[in-house]
Amino acid sequence: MIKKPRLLSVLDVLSGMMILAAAGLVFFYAPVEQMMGLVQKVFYFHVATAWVGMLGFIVAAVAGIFYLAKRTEQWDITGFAAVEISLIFFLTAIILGSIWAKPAWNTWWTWEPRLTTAAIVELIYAAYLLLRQGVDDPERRARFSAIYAIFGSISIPLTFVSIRFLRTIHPVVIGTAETAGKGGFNMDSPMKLTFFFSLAAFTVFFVDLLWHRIRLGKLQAEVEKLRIDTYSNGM
Amino acid sequence: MKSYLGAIRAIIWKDLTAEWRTRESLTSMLVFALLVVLIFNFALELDIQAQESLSAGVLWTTFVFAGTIGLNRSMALEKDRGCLDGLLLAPVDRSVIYFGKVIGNLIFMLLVEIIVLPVYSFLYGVPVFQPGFFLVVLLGSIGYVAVGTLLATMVVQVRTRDILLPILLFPLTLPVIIAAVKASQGFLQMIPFDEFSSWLNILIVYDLIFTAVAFMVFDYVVEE
Amino acid sequence: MKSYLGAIRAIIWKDLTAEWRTRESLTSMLVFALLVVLIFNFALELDIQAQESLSAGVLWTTFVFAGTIGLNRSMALEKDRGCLDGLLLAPVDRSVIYFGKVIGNLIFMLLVEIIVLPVYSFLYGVPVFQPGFFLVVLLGSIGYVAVGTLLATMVVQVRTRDILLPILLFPLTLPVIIAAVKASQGFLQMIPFDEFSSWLNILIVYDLIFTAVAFMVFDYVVEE
Amino acid sequence: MIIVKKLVKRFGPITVLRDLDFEVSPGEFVALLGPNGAGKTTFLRILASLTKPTSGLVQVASFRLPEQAVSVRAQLGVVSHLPLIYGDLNAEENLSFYARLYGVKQPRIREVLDLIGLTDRKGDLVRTFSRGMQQRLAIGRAILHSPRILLLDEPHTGLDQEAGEILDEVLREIALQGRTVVMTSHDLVRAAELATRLDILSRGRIRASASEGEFGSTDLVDFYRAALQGKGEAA
Amino acid sequence: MIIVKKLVKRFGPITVLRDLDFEVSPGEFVALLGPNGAGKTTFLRILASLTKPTSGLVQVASFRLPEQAVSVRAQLGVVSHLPLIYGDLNAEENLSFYARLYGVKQPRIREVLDLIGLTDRKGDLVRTFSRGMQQRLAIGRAILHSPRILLLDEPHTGLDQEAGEILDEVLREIALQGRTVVMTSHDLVRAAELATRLDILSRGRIRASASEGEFGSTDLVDFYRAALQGKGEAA
Ligand code: HEM
Ligand SMILES: Nc1ncnc2c1ncn2[C@@H]1O[C@H](COP(=O)(O)OP(=O)(O)OP(=O)(O)O)[C@@H](O)[C@H]1O
Ligand SMILES: Nc1ncnc2c1ncn2[C@@H]1O[C@H](COP(=O)(O)OP(=O)(O)OP(=O)(O)O)[C@@H](O)[C@H]1O
Ligand SMILES: [Mg+2]
Ligand SMILES: [Mg+2]
Repeated sequence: MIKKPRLLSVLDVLSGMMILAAAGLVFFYAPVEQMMGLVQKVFYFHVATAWVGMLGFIVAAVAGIFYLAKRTEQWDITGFAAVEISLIFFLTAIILGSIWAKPAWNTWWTWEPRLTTAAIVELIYAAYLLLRQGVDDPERRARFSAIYAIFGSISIPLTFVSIRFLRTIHPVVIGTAETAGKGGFNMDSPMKLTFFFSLAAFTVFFVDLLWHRIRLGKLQAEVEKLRIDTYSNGM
Repeated sequence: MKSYLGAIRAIIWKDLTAEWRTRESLTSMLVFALLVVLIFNFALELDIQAQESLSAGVLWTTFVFAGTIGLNRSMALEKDRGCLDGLLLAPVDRSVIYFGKVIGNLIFMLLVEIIVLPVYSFLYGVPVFQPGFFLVVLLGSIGYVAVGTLLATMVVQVRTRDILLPILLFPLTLPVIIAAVKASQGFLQMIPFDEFSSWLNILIVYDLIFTAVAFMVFDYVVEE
Repeated sequence: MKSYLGAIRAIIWKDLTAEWRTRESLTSMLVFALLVVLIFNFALELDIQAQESLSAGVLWTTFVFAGTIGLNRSMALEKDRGCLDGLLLAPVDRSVIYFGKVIGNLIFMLLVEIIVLPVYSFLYGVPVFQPGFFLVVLLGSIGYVAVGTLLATMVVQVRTRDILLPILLFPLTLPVIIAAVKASQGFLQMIPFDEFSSWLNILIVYDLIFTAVAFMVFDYVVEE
Repeated sequence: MIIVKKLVKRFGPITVLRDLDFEVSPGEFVALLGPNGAGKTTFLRILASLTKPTSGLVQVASFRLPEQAVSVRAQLGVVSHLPLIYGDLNAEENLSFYARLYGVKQPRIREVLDLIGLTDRKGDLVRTFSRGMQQRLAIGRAILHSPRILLLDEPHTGLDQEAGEILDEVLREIALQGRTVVMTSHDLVRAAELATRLDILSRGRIRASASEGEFGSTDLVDFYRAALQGKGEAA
Repeated sequence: MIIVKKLVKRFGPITVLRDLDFEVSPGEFVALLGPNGAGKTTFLRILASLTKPTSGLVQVASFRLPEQAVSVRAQLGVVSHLPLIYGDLNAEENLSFYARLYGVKQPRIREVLDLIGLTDRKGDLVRTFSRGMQQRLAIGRAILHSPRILLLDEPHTGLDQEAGEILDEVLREIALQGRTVVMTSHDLVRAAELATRLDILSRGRIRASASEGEFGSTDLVDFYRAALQGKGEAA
């Protein structure tokens, strides 16, 4: 058994507290936005979950590179864990976005590049899971998914590129500042603070989850090894 | 170097000879391409006006589906009687196998495009005969085949190989496809070059990145 | 009679158990279906207005492609270790094998449709929740699977099995698909029933004819 | 039990079987020998009702083929080049599926699993089995419904010492029970040990036939050679 | 020629080879025996550089695997369970394709075709060949470039009397030329006839090893049985 590290316990508590604090900031500190009203509060979580999603996919790609270089099971577990978690976060981002879209654009979903590319990124990593499922040999599975994760991360920048090159109603904040795009809004400083704090909170939360998931992966590997021994002694 | 190119040539020669025997891949790709055009037509009841702006999209969807068929078949042949092992046992660099297969697959895909384009142009009166457009077709196909060959090699070693290729390949190559569609649209609709030249750049950049990365990781795909 | 139904049940049980092990067919069909929806979107830049009239076409194209994937995989499994021969050697009528496979395939296809429809309705705001429309989906799927199972059985015995199925199946089932598209359009666009009821009739007639003919010729497909 | 008269089978321009005559009485154990490409597999597939003859009379268990194929099939057990089992089911499920098709009771499955020595691995998916383990299961599948006639195409392929002996044992027992066996093989010695008759197929016909007693293990190779060169041509 | 130390190979939870030690001197002819699922095929694939070992040292022709695989491959001829030839090319084209990959001259192709007895059918597509004919071609493919080391996985499978003798002849000649051979087989008698050493693989290791002279054909089965039961356990 791997003992639970002290730092992880600390991280558990920290991430829990930060998420709570972020929620507190969102609902009690940040002002209600004038044009959109209460729904705008979704914004903080929408962006934070989307960010964490992206982060995980990039972690997976990096883990992929390390796996191919080092060939240690640990990197495969890391990559898989990152994708699994991010897939859920990213889906959450899409769902939150579409909850927001209903009042903002008067529709749950519209086919515009950012949303479509977001859906496709989700599909890329759903395909990643399918690929893993199709391979029995763990070594080969690790290799293939590492490669696929690397390619997936090459495709992601398009989601950022797309909103810059294509006409879109999905707003661009990062990089082009302030009120780019229709329906964007100015952030005053309590909003900014809340925004960046929730980004930080979700990032810590992500690291915490990832750590747990990696530990779980390792335990599973351990259990498998125990099974090997009982199994082959039985033969 | 000479034997390096010789080995690549041997692989291409082998693929072309086998195809010449049966002409299965080419005819299937062609028939399927025409079918996709027809299905679009039926499902969407395209008329000439609508065509104008949709042509690029329809054409690339057609190429992409036909391409998957070709890629799938090409790698299935390698796996059939264990031939991929045969290739891997040969004392040549893995990149020989990769480039040999990429070039073979590209030839098939281009052949299909060369036939589909005039037909489409004839049916819908779209002005396809422009060097710029041909360049886009070539660049798009290269990017698609570069990744496609890699993934097909991977998929063929997987239990679910019958179905996995399009699922893995389509979303991954979307950057190339979107860029190709946009650039094609530019040429087909006679939009001023400046307005869509950035798409052409994206296309070239993605081609380079995809080919380079695919080439670098191919080793990892074929080792066991 | 009891053993007749028992044998059909055994075949369905076997397909479901194997699928339950891996869930490969279902997930692949699903992911592919969603991909097709997305690709349409990109290629055609559909907006909500355009959707209105195209929904039926897009939906059926999606089902048809996803269906092909399912059919292909289902028969590939039968051929894998020669299992089809195993079935053919069993002392049961050929129709048992045919109906067993048809029902299994139909279950998979309907499951996929059950998931895709709400998603699609969510994405495009199309009013899919109508009993009449569900009936059309069921009827269309039956016709498609009835012919598809027959052809998949045929294709799997042919060397080019990786690619042949869609090429044979799409044109052949076009009557069913067109009728299904038209009838679906009627329901989705709230057109008065009288105006498109003839399409529903055509659909039913084709279902009957296709199933009957497929049933009758299945024997010839599996003999060597 | 099996009567074949003037059987012809063509694949396009190639005539594989030409005017082949062949007869097996109940309880006989015929080993079908012959060079590569002689048509042994093709012939067995015709007897198994899997391939249609081009012309000629084929009668198995007093039913005519291809007309009364269903009645024939209930009497047949077949082992072919491929194992005829599902990779995504485990060993037990495979047998239990075929049991349902043949109307066989469940206890028989356990019996067969014991016989082929796969009881330990009955819960493992067949696709993880080695070649020989799959071959064992294939044999189990063929004898599941205790068929009156067994058709075996090189059944010893891939079997190890132990499994080969088990198969020999099973075959001897089956022969003792008065069942009929036709088996192809390239192993003259083994064939001679098991069979009550050796038939040699070459150039489309049975070129020689020797009953138990007529063949001593010493002149087997000579007998086989002579048959191929047409000296033993009796038909 | 071949040195293997502490080789381990796992497929997920199953350990197929554990701490296997194995050594072959130049000119030796080793027959690798063992029950179904022992890992013979896996072991040969590792020697052929087709499968990566989980851990351990593997050295073939004084090159280390998997690092120096390309140099190893030029020295290797491999016959596997599958024929490794293209169904849509004819026999001659298949050989001529591999000849180009191995840098072999054309006249050698005719020589090999003669040797395997397929000169008559050299223009026919391989997919119309019977199992045994494909196996013959597979052997031709493996010896095309006169490799210094031959790895054969049950090479007699499906071969008829004549082809089996041809193969035996080829193997004897190759052994005479001082080349090294490792062959798996389930046919004890044939293995003993051909090989200079019998190794028995079971439960992940070489359990017994006997050199020419040590094994007389009488106690072969005993020797094999004893090894399996761990009595011959030397390693
Ligand atoms: C790649 C994934 C995504 C990222 C990185 C992302 C990021 C963002 C950011 C940074 C904003 C704030 C912009 C601003 O207020 O100026 C925003 C707003 C918004 N997003 Fe997203 N988003 C993503 C996907 C989605 C999806 C899939 C949906 C819908 C289904 C969506 C719906 C919205 C809506 C409705 C707004 C508010 C628009 C407005 O203010 O009018 N987003 N998103
Ligand atoms: N589907 C087919 N199409 C064309 N020719 C075929 C086909 N099947 C078999 N043949 C040819 O028929 C002949 C007999 O093949 P078959 O497989 O019956 O031989 P076999 O006696 O079983 O040989 P082996 O001992 O090698 O298994 C061969 O020459 C083969 O090329
Ligand atoms: N890709 C794989 N995934 C999982 N298990 C595998 C894989 N390949 C082989 N095995 C397992 O490894 C073991 C050894 O298999 P291998 O094919 O090497 O046996 P073998 O000695 O060649 O047997 P046979 O004599 O039957 O050919 C078997 O238990 C098999 O189930
Ligand atoms: Mg045969
Ligand atoms: Mg083996």
